[in-house]
Amino acid sequence: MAQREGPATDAATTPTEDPIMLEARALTKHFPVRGLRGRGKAVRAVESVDLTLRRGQVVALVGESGSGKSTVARLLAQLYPATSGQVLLRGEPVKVRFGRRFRAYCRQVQMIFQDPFASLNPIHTVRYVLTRSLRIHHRGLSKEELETRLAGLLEQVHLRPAERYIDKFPHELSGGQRQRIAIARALGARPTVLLADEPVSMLDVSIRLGVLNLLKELKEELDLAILYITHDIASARYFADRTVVMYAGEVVESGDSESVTQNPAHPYTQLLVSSAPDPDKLADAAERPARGEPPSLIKPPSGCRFHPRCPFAMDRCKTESPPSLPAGDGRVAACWLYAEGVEKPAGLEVKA
Amino acid sequence: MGQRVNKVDTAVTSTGHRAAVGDPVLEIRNLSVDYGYDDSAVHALRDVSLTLGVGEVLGLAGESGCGKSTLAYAATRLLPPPGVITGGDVIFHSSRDDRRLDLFAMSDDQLRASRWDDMAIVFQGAMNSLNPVYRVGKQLIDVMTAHRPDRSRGQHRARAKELLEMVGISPDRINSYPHQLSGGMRQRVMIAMALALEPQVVIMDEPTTALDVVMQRQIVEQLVKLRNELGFSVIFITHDVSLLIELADRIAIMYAGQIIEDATADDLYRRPRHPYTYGLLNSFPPLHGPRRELSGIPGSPPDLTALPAGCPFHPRCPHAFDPCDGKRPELQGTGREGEGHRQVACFLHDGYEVAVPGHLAIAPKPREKSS
Amino acid sequence: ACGDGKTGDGDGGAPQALTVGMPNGPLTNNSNPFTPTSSGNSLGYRWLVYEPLAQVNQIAPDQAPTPWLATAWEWAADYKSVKFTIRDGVKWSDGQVMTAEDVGFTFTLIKDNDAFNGSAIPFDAITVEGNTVSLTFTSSQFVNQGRVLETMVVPKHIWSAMSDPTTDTNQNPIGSGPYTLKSWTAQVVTMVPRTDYWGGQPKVPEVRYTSYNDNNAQTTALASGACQWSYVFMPNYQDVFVAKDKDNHKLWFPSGLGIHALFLNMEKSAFKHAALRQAINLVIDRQAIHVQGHAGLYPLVDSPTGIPRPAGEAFISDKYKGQAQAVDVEKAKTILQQGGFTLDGETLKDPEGNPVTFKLVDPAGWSDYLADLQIIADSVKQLGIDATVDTMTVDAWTEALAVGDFDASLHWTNTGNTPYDIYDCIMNGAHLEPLGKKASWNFGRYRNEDATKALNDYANASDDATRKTAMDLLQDIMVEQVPAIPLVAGPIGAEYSTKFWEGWPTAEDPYAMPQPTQPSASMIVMKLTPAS
Amino acid sequence: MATPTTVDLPVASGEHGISPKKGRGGRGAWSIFRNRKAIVGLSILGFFAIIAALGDVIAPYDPNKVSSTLMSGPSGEHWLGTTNTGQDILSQLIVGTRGVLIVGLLAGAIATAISVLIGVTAGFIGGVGDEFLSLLANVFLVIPALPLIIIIASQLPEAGGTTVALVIAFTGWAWGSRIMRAQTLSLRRRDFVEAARANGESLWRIVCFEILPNLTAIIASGFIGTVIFAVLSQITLAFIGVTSVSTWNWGTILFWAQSNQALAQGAWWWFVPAGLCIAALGTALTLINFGIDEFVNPRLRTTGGSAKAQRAKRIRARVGFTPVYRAPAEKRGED
Amino acid sequence: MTFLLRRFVFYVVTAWAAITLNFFIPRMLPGNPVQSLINRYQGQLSTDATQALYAMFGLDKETSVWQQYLDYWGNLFQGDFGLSFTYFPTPVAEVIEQSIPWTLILVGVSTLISFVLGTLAGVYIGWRRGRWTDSLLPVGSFFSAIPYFWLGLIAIAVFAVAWPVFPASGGYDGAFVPSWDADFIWSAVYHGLLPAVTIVVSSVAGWALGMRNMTVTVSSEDYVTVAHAKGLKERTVMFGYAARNAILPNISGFALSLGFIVGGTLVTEIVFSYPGIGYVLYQGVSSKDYPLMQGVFLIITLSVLVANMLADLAYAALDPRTRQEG
Ligand SMILES: Nc1ncnc2c1ncn2[C@@H]1O[C@H](COP(=O)(O)OP(=O)(O)OP(=O)(O)O)[C@@H](O)[C@H]1O
Ligand SMILES: Nc1ncnc2c1ncn2[C@@H]1O[C@H](COP(=O)(O)OP(=O)(O)OP(=O)(O)O)[C@@H](O)[C@H]1O
Ligand SMILES: [Mg+2]
Ligand SMILES: [Mg+2]
Ligand code: NI
Repeated sequence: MAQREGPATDAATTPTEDPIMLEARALTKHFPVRGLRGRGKAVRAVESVDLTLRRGQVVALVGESGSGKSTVARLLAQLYPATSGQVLLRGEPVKVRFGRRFRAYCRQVQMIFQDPFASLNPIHTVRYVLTRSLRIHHRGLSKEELETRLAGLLEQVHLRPAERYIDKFPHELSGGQRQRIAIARALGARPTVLLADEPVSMLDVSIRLGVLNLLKELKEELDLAILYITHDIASARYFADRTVVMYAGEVVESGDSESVTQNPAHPYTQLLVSSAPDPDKLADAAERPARGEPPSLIKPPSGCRFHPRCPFAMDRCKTESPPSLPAGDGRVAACWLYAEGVEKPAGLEVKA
Repeated sequence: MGQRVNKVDTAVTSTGHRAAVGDPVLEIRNLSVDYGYDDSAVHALRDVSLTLGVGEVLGLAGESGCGKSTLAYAATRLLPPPGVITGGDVIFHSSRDDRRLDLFAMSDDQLRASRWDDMAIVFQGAMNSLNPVYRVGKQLIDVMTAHRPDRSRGQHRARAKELLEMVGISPDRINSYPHQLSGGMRQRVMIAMALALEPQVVIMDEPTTALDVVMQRQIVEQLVKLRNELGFSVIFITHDVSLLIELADRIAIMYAGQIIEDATADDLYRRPRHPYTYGLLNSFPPLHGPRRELSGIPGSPPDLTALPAGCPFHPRCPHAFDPCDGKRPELQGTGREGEGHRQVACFLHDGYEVAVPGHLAIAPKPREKSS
Repeated sequence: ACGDGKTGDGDGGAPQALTVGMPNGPLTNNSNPFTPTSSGNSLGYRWLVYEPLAQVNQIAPDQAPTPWLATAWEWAADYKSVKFTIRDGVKWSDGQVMTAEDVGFTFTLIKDNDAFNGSAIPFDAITVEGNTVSLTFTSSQFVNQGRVLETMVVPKHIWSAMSDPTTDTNQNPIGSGPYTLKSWTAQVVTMVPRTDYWGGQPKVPEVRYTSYNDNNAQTTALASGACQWSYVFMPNYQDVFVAKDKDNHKLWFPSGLGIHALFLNMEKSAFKHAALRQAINLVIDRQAIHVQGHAGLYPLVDSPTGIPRPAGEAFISDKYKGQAQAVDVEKAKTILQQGGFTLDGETLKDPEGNPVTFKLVDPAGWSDYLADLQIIADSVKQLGIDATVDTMTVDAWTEALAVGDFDASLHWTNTGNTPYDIYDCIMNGAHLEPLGKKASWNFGRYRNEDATKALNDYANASDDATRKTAMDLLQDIMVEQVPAIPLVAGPIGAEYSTKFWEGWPTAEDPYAMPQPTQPSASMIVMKLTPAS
Repeated sequence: MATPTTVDLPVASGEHGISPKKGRGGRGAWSIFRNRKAIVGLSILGFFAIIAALGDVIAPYDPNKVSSTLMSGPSGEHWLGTTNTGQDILSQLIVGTRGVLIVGLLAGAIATAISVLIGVTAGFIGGVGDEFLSLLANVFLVIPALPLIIIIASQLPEAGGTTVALVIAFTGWAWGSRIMRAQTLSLRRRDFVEAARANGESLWRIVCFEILPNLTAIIASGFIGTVIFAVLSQITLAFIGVTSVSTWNWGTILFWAQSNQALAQGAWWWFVPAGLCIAALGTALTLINFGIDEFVNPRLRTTGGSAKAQRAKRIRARVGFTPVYRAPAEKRGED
Repeated sequence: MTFLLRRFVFYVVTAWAAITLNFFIPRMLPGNPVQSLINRYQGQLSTDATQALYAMFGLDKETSVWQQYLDYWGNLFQGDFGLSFTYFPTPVAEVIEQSIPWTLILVGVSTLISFVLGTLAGVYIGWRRGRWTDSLLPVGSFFSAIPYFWLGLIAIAVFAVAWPVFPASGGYDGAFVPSWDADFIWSAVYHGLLPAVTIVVSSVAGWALGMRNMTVTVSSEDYVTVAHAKGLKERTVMFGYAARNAILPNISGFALSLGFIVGGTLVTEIVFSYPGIGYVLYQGVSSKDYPLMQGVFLIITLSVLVANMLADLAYAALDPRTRQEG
């Protein structure tokens, strides 16, 4: 069942009822294709996505490359105008692109990028980066205030002592340190929502954990709502409260992280989970069900976008796009298998 | 070039016996590599020894910058300037025709002839490994014409199609240009190309890091299948230890230009001996099983230009003790029964009188350890 | 196109082709003799095809013109009409006979096409009678008589068939001259002799005209002997040309009756004081200008009257005969003092008390002129005058001179059969325009009624005495008032080689203008004989 | 891809994979001064700059002053000989330096300004505006600049230094603008630009503080390139005599030499020194550009001082066949 | 075919821009062809001829600029560039027709030679990077910094004056009439040799430098290493992999810098008095011959455009990525 249908469903799954900070409703993004041959065509990167971020909660957005995760994040950050659908900040629809209102929006919603090597301008020192963030969002800071706030930010991201890092250039820092600077920059605005677009995928395995733990800590400390985008489903399980799975621009499954990862409902999620490397898995793992490649987003398959790869595809899947259907455990899956009266094939039992 | 020709005899020799599974096919001995030619050179590899057995999948893991790629390139002498091999040997034992090649003593022509035929390599940036201006078919065929000039073009072409089919690409893609293929397909083309001459060793440097898990899974499965069919040996490089554990027979962990642990996949996963290995394994959240607390590894990876004295890992090591900051531990057998060729470079296992933490514990090694 | 022997030494005693060159760049195939831009005109080969009614020797204007296609002519006393008697037995190169009809036609052609009437002769009636042609003019043509005589004659049967003679390229020129066009290419035009020329059989078996791209190339060709006749400015001709073959490489640069003079703007600055003009005239080192500025090629003008010698010798009044100007700084200073000028330290001040400074301008790139100006600026320093040399683009300069927006500038005068043209360009009140309006001559805005009247008298007089009086007066004005400062004469010169052909005009035997692009070209070629 | 673009150069060093050398504090633009080619280039340029600044003072004669020593070769009195009017050629050369440098730098500066403006705008705004501006730049590139300059300059009433500089700048900005556009385009897609925007930076600040500083090297290289072009054009114009030949520059000297047939007279001293000066200045500027290129594209760096080390160790570095160098026994195993 | 279509639009716009620019330049600038003709004769042409010349050149008529623009286009489509003043009444088209083969051959051949030579040298130097060949770089930059015309002057001084083995000027020997016979062709080649060598010498280094840098850059691409790893012959790797990819930017660079190159070579013609289009332009410029200037400029631009188009086609043929898109 879609979240759109009201907080009532959510209430059933998350009894703690944290207030909704940021919400996407039927968010859609089509990128027009340039050039003469592609006239009138569009990349349907995001199609009618619903998403809710609550205070103090981490929502993981997983999906394979090109499934539209980053596009969702950018839409939420208002970096792209949406083709249709709404973004609501604390229940208020917002649509800003430039100027003061945009700034006011980014004060609330900040974004962290995948690649800390690329998201920091090589010519600016840590001080410049953080000072800008503070100055943009908190005008009229005195020099002393600024200094203490700078030091505070670095403390917050565990770069201690602050003086050691404040005057460094990005290239003088390790990947983990850079990503911390990027986080500190985001925190400089004192946001309530943090959109983290694959914040650790470019980092070394041994330092990933540090950054994730930092984010976790910050979430608890500052009561942030975090959207955690990743293609590593294991880290979604580790870090996120809820997990939303995307495929080819659409949300195919959502629910609390533990059950989504341990007991995937949608065939795509199953594929994803079973593909993830897992040392504990039995060596003779069963032949994986699905193969093939992600579809073209310019001419997506009709019906369920997953049907060409789905081992359980039915005729209906080819024509009708499935709505979000409850799949037990307070989860929803966009799959006709969960429609009433459909017999579940073997291998698709949702474990209790 | 002229002087090198004299060395032909020493470079290629016959070992005189047929290889069996488990025999070494590639031996890397005390390999050292520098970047730079003068005193400010970066010592990217120091005395690395590694043996690849016939039919074995050897995993090589470690943090970014620890020298995995350098090892792969150096072992094939493809390291770009300013890389220079400053010591060691790489010996290739052909299990098919009893040749023993000393890769560092071969002339250019010998090397060219041996390349790809004996040992093929799939690079880290396999996305960029295809020449953008030639059709993939041509690129598959040109390696065959270079090494099998006796066969006809038609045969090569048929073989190229066969290869593509083998890696799961429709043979009519033979006329595609690289940019017309998706990343996963290009990767598979590279794998197909690596197998074109049925080499005995395939080195794969992070062949799947740029792909997402579904694609990675497909490629890895394909690789395992092909290995089972064709029986080549693989050195598989990645920093994804969990993938290696699933895939590899044996895993070597590198840290700061050295191998610090070398064990079978299972041993390594269940009973890591080196604190770094342990930390590495503890950096991956498990997808299944109980949600355990992850410790990770504190600190950040070392800078090869300014390595700490002693064990390079000691500044980050929770168990560092006396000799760690003064002496460099050597990679040696753990000496424990039933651990076969298992090796580790850590003073915790070097007979010092220290309390070895439980998770790394093993019986102390006898002082007079041989091998 | 030079020096690889193909044009040079021939085999045995066979007569050599004569190679003529001009530094005029590539040309197009156009032998229309009336168009100044045609190759025929630019290289001068039109004069081997078309001939004038009479040969006028501009370097010796007092000589009587040599009858050519006209055997005789008769000017009315007022020079408002003339009657030509046309030579018999002249045939066009296509075999047709030349008649007075053709001559009449030619004059009518010129009269009817402004584009052909380069000398703006005011033709009135043109009548042909038997073998005579009579012309009448709307004004006296005394000063233009040479130009009328020099009119070349074209065949009526060809030219009357042309749809537009002004744009016809006349690629197969038919004329009465000794040669015909054999072949035309962008680099070489080859002329071969006729067998039925009225003046006899030409001895030069072939004349080749080559267009060199610039002075450098032309000079090189002359020096190497690849080219044997040309008119080109060359610095240091001794070294670059004569020295290459001392015996044969010759040049002769006689003056015509046209000069290069420094025009002084009397409407601006202190030049309105005659004393200043005289003083400057006295300090200018003409020898230096002749040698350094013009490489010794442009003849020195040392007569105070500004009339070049020997060409104008006959016109110089008795008062100034034999006089030559020399630098005389002391005299100049005296004149200035008398004129009310004062020397304030190093600076000369005019009677009004302003320091005397002026700018000498000429177009950028006219190296000889600019060198002259440098020398002048240097010379006037001796008087305490600060003069600077400035350059402009040609357009700006032309405009500046026409509207009088300059201090002093070197410019040429027209060249004529009498010194009239020189004086006319310098001081005729008829050309006078106020500052800001375009004047065609008299750029210095020299105002002198007497001068204007004298010029008028000279042009329109019906007797020699009146003309002599007027000419003397003009010379007086020139010497006393110095309306412009004459510097060098415009040469009508040539470089030539006597290696294969002899009989060139020389200072000793000045029978014709040596320049290959002058009407006398056919006369010279006819006189050439193989070198002994 | 609108048109085949030039190589996308990495913007700055110190990125992933290129380990920053220890002990080099900061990655400031000054590190270009460690490049040997750049140093040589800058020294020559500096030499000419000093001459340009002091021209009038150090010239032994007034370059316009005629003397009676006509057309004489180098001597103690006139080091580089005299012209046919006895002017001192050395003085002309010295005084002319200023004209060359000023026009070159002025044209370079104006053209660079235009190219930055157009290139960065095009690269940044994208879309139709980009198409239009790129088209404009390409049109200007294809239209042969020198003939156009010759035509314009020859027809202007006052073709003095500034005018010439303006004309050259007006026709010479396109190349730089193309490169600038390609760079901006690749920069604009960089995460740090997006990150700055997501952080709330205003548009102009992003352009001026995030993008432009990263273009410094490219701008500098474009500037130098235009200066070379401007110097050569200006000298060519002067040489063929379409610009004012009374203001001294090296082209003017050559013009006078040519129009007085210095060649035919064997007066090599009249045209050789000026040509050598042009070539030297051009070389200097090219070398500086090499330095910048190598600074921008680390792959181009010759291994520098290590060339010596290579030779000492007889190492022949090349792609595809890594050299094996075994140190003499006593040095081995010291690590 | 988006790439080619885009290029096509580009060509059309450039052609239009060049043609229009061409129309306006003389109209925006002051000057008077009659006066410059008079000036050329410095006194030997009587000032009275001025009126005659105005009448002859047809400069005494007036029409609106728009009408002139339309006429201009109309004439252009008939290949009519008007009548030259310098060579009055020869049509400009004829003047150009006469000179353009010389330029095409001299400039075209020598530019091509220098491009090919430079590219080969660049590949070689880049391939052997780090060796003594690298020391050719500063020498190369010195040569590329020498202005064409100056090198031409020196060449003339040395090889035509001091040691006269080559002719100093002209396109062929004056003794011949242009025709396709061996003597004439030999003479033309002989005359073209020195200017051609000048062009090659002063431009070859530029190509070499560009190609060297590209080769160095491309040599460190993965696919080149792969080619080595595949055990292909060194020549195959060098040409098929490194040079083949390195040449792509050089070709588009070649196309785009043609405008610059042509400019430089035209001056060579002036120095060598070569009967090509550059010299004609110079003549037109110095005598304010607008129709001629316009015609020559237009022809140069259009030839550059055509050359560009060829280079683009070559590029498209060499780079499969441009062929298929979207
Ligand atoms: N600016 C854009 N213009 C056109 N298409 C775009 C643009 N940005 C993204 N797309 C397309 O939209 C789709 C979704 O892209 P997106 O970056 O959101 O995927 P993703 O899930 O973040 O992938 P990854 O895991 O690789 O980061 C892709 O097919 C991509 O090609
Ligand atoms: N050209 C070079 N000059 C100097 N140092 C270099 C050079 N190339 C690599 N290095 C250094 O050598 C070390 C080993 O690099 P290598 O590429 O082998 O690491 P890796 O283990 O493959 O890392 P990754 O996981 O990122 O691929 C790194 O620290 C790197 O900084
Ligand atoms: Mg993404
Ligand atoms: Mg690597
Ligand atoms: Ni990495």
